[in-house]
Amino acid sequence: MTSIHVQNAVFGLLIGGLYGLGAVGLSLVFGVLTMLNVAHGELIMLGGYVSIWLFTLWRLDPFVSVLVAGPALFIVGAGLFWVLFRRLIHFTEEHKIKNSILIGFGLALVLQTLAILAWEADERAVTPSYAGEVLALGGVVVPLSRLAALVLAFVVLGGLHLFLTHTRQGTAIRATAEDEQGAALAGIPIGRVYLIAFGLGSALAGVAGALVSVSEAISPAIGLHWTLKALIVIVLGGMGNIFGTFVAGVFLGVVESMSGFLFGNAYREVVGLAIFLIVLSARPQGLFARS
Amino acid sequence: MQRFAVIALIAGLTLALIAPQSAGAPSGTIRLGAVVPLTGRFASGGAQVKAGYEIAVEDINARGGVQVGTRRMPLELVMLDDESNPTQTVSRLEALATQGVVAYLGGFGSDLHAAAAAVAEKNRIPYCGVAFALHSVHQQGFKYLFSPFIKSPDIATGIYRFLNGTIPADQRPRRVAIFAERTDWGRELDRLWTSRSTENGYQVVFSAEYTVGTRDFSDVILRAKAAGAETVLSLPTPPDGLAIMRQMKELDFNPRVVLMIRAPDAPSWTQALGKDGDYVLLTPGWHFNFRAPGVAELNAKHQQRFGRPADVITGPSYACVQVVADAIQRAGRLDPLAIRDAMAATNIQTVVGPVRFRADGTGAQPFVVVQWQNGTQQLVWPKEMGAVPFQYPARPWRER
Amino acid sequence: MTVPRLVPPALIACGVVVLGAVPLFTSSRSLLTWGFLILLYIALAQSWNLLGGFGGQVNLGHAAFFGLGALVTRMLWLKGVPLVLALLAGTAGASLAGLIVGAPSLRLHGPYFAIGTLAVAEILRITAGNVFPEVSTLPARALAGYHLAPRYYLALGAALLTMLAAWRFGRSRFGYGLAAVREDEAVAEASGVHAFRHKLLAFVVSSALAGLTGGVFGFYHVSFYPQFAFSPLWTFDALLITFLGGVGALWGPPLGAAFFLMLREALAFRLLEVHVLIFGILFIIIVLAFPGGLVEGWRTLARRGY
Amino acid sequence: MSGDRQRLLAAEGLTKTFGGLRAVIDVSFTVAEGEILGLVGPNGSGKTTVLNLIAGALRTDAGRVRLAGRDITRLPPSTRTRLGIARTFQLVRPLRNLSAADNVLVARLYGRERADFSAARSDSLRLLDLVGLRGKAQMLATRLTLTERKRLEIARALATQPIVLLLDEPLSGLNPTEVDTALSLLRTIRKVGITLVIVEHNVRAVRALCDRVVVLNSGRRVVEGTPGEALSRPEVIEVYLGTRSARAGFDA
Repeated sequence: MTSIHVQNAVFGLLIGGLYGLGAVGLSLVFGVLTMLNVAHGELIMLGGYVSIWLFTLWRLDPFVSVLVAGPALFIVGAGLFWVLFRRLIHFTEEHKIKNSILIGFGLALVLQTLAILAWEADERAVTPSYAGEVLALGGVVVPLSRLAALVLAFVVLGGLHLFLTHTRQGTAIRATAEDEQGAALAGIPIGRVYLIAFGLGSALAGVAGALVSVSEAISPAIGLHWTLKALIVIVLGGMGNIFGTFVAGVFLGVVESMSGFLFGNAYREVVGLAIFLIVLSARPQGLFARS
Repeated sequence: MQRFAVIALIAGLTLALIAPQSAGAPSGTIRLGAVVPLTGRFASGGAQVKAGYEIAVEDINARGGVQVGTRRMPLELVMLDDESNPTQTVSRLEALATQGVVAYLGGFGSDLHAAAAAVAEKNRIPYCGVAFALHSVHQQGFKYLFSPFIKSPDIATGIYRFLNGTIPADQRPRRVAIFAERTDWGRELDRLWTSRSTENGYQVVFSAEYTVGTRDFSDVILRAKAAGAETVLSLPTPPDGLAIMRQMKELDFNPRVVLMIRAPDAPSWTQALGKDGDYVLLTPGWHFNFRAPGVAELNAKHQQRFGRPADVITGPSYACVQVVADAIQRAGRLDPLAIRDAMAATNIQTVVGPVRFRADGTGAQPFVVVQWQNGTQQLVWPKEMGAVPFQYPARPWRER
Repeated sequence: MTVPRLVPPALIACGVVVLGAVPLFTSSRSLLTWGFLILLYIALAQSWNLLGGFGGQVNLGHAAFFGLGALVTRMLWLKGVPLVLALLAGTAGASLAGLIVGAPSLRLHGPYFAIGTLAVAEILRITAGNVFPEVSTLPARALAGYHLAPRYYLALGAALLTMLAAWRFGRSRFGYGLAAVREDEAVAEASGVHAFRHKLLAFVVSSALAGLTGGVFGFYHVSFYPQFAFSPLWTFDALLITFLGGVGALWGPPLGAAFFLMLREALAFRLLEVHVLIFGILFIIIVLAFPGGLVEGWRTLARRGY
Repeated sequence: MSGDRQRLLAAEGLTKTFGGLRAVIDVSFTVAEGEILGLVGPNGSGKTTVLNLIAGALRTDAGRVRLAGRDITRLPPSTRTRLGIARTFQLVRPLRNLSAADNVLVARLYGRERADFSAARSDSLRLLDLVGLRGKAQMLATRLTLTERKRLEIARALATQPIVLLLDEPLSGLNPTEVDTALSLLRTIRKVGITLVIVEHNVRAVRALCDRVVVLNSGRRVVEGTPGEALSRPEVIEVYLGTRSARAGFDA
């Protein structure tokens, strides 16, 4: 039975990687702008459709599509920020959160319906020729495409980390997240930083969506699920903490899978959430809070 | 000023939208009310239902409408979207009732149907719905609910009969695993499949429940594999079905037969899974190769509109309108009660074959098995309806 | 700009008389259903507003208490318990759950509290779905005797109760204490306000009224899965309506609910495939035009003399 | 009773550690009724922490706080307020979305002596009058200037009908004229019988106002005595050396 447990944990790890990547963008946007874009799940959905579209039209490999989905969603995100969320930047924190939730809700409805009109409501996914190939390690198999997705998630996060720590723009973003007024006094153009941060958050959603299309289904209605998961993951990891968020996502994925085995599949998410609450009561600021 | 403009815009829009709403049924048409999920999680199935209703109404009107007593009247379809939310289903059906509809047409999915059927019962308006197999809805003593669609008991018996009818006794996949989602329908079928197994010579070696929306089926699949299951019976929603198929491949679980109800219905199944979606069986209740009058015309119309023959749920939806129109004609007046009684006495040929209703409102529909073969849905049962050979056993993943 | 003390209750009373008379003049099921839904959403949103608006604690687990009220009330009622007792039991169950959930979760702050309560609600939702997977349909006998008017009046009662509670929350000593806690817990404590007790009491009252509203829903709906009443959509609708109307304002939820539902339904009846799209766009336009909520927008416009 | 008067408020061996940082170490002192006690010391010496420990905003790791002989160490801050300990905050924290009058009203409703609504309202306005904010009673607290907020803070604290009032740097950020007004306000408060504990940087003001001072450095009590004697002790001067403003104060 032990190899089945390990197998289970491996699958949990691979799913958790997507939870983490799906949440990182939301965390970045919240950390920098103090805005909660509840249409984040819909942006993931759009990223998924980019990959499906490219695959259907030109048989483009989904891992190549990531290179398109990221920039495409960056532009979408920047556009959305410019048209909608830009108006909120001078509000108080409370008003920013409140109004960003409202706008995000309306946006989610709009994007869902547009997706139905554009691609119909069917569940879609991408199955490249190598889907289902596995790496066998003893009695345990690791699906290659999903492993690649996890590795790619790491690469993207590493890139994000380098960008945030080693570039002017990245430093400006971090400074703004730390202390907005201070950053403004230091001459950082807050408006542009916000635009870039929102675009980056959306791009991360796009990348996550493209990777989701490899292992899970994409349909216009999946947004809510991903937004809810992302909210739980970013709180578990500590708000605004990028790597904490990713690790928390992986952690949640593994816990859910393991508990499926221990308590029956029907209660897997319940156990995951219960563990979340236990962590929260022991560490009220999340697992990896910045003190 | 900008705000004032917004207020004026919204107020004007709201008034404009509400105002003509209260108008009663214009004389001269027969109003059929349909509440169908076109957005939300059932939107995919809802689209197939919508297509069936629309094409049927068009066809009947093209033939001059329905004879009501001495007049021929066209059908008028009043369709609303319920966003896959049963509260909206109820409130919109109530609104339709006040607009003079003489019959309801149902949506998609058991929970929406269960809500809708009860509203029909309450409002005493006959209700015809397809695309739900939950039998317990029919055990409430409802008098206004009619469904020319296969139900769980038909599926449970039918699948074993199909296997025994197509596979020689010494090659039958007798060890069965059941993947049941934790819903009333999941439990209903789990129970029925289990109780029908022994009498047909099968043995349920593994049965597991999971919640809808599960992403990791590795524990379920590994246990079924460990139990040596040769047949998998399941009724997943589309995303769950895709996940199960992919993970069965990844974990190299090679059942000889996989039945999935609902998930492989949509034509997008093969786009999503490619050749990995082959060999899967489905029992959607209908198929475009089904031999029945009117199917060819329906397929032609559908081809024209959507570029493919009619989808599996579109046929039964089309039949629903046929049944209702026939009942209205026999009732001879636009009285919901009279139409109900006429519907109970239905005996006509439709695109899903002959329709007759049992006392509980279920139709005794022929049991149809469809298999995904080389990326297309092929009718494999019953033989007399134009079936192609059943591909058995499913080829192991490694050899595909 | 201070409103004379008795104006809100007088307005509430007028509203009750007018709304109470509606079923006497119309038997249109469509109209009564609309009215019912608007009243239900007023009660739901206002009960959320008690904690979320007046107390500043954004509870994303509100649906759990709505769902519990619906579940308990409906089960008891269908088993033959008199409706009033069933509603009371549902309310009591929700209050008890409010106490049990509130005590630990209110030690969390801001987003941690919000997402913590969301997790609690999701646990309850999934468990409810697992324990009660069967659809709960009214038996044919109950359907035969089904009337909308009593449901409408019950929803009116629930809406009235939540409105009165909100009015008291705005005017009483407790209300001032709660407002202080919302603004700054440390300052509230320094002023002598026991922050935790105030939040907990607001949480319990809010859950109790959500439970009552859920009970009314359980009595109204002809057929639904018990899990459905626990859906996070109920929380989001309550929150959106309150934010849209005006958070922490007595008239926010009623204004928001009327607006939200009228617009949504009106669009749904006119536009088949794009009604959600248009609704989303209009919703965003309204939010951008009135970022402080409709109540505040109304006041601004009134002051400018439009 | 006279013992209680001498020891109206007593800190006994207060200790507080944050993570690895020992912010307050074994600090003891007493405050007599009607007295004005100054808590002084350089930045980071633990003055505000001591104030927070007395007010209950922080829990002590060791030691006790007594009010009129009663052990209040385990009581939550709101209960301490109702027993008669009021406080202000170093960085003013008004209840932002409430009017100035309502800020004071809450404190009056929940403070040491309960009042009915109409009495509480008139009391609040009277207190706003005392601090010179009568004309801004209906203004939202966010819209007040910094000095007005400071005065509002004092009015709010007074509204709880305190026995002891803890003030955290009430004079910081004020210009010399405003400091004089504030000092006379504090003397008025003392006259009505309220005991004051003041954390303050402005040494000149401390000399002018306080009966006694407790000097803290690195979380420990260094010296206690009248301002004149305590502030001229060599160890205290050493503590303060290097900060120009402080030296200016000593030179005076």
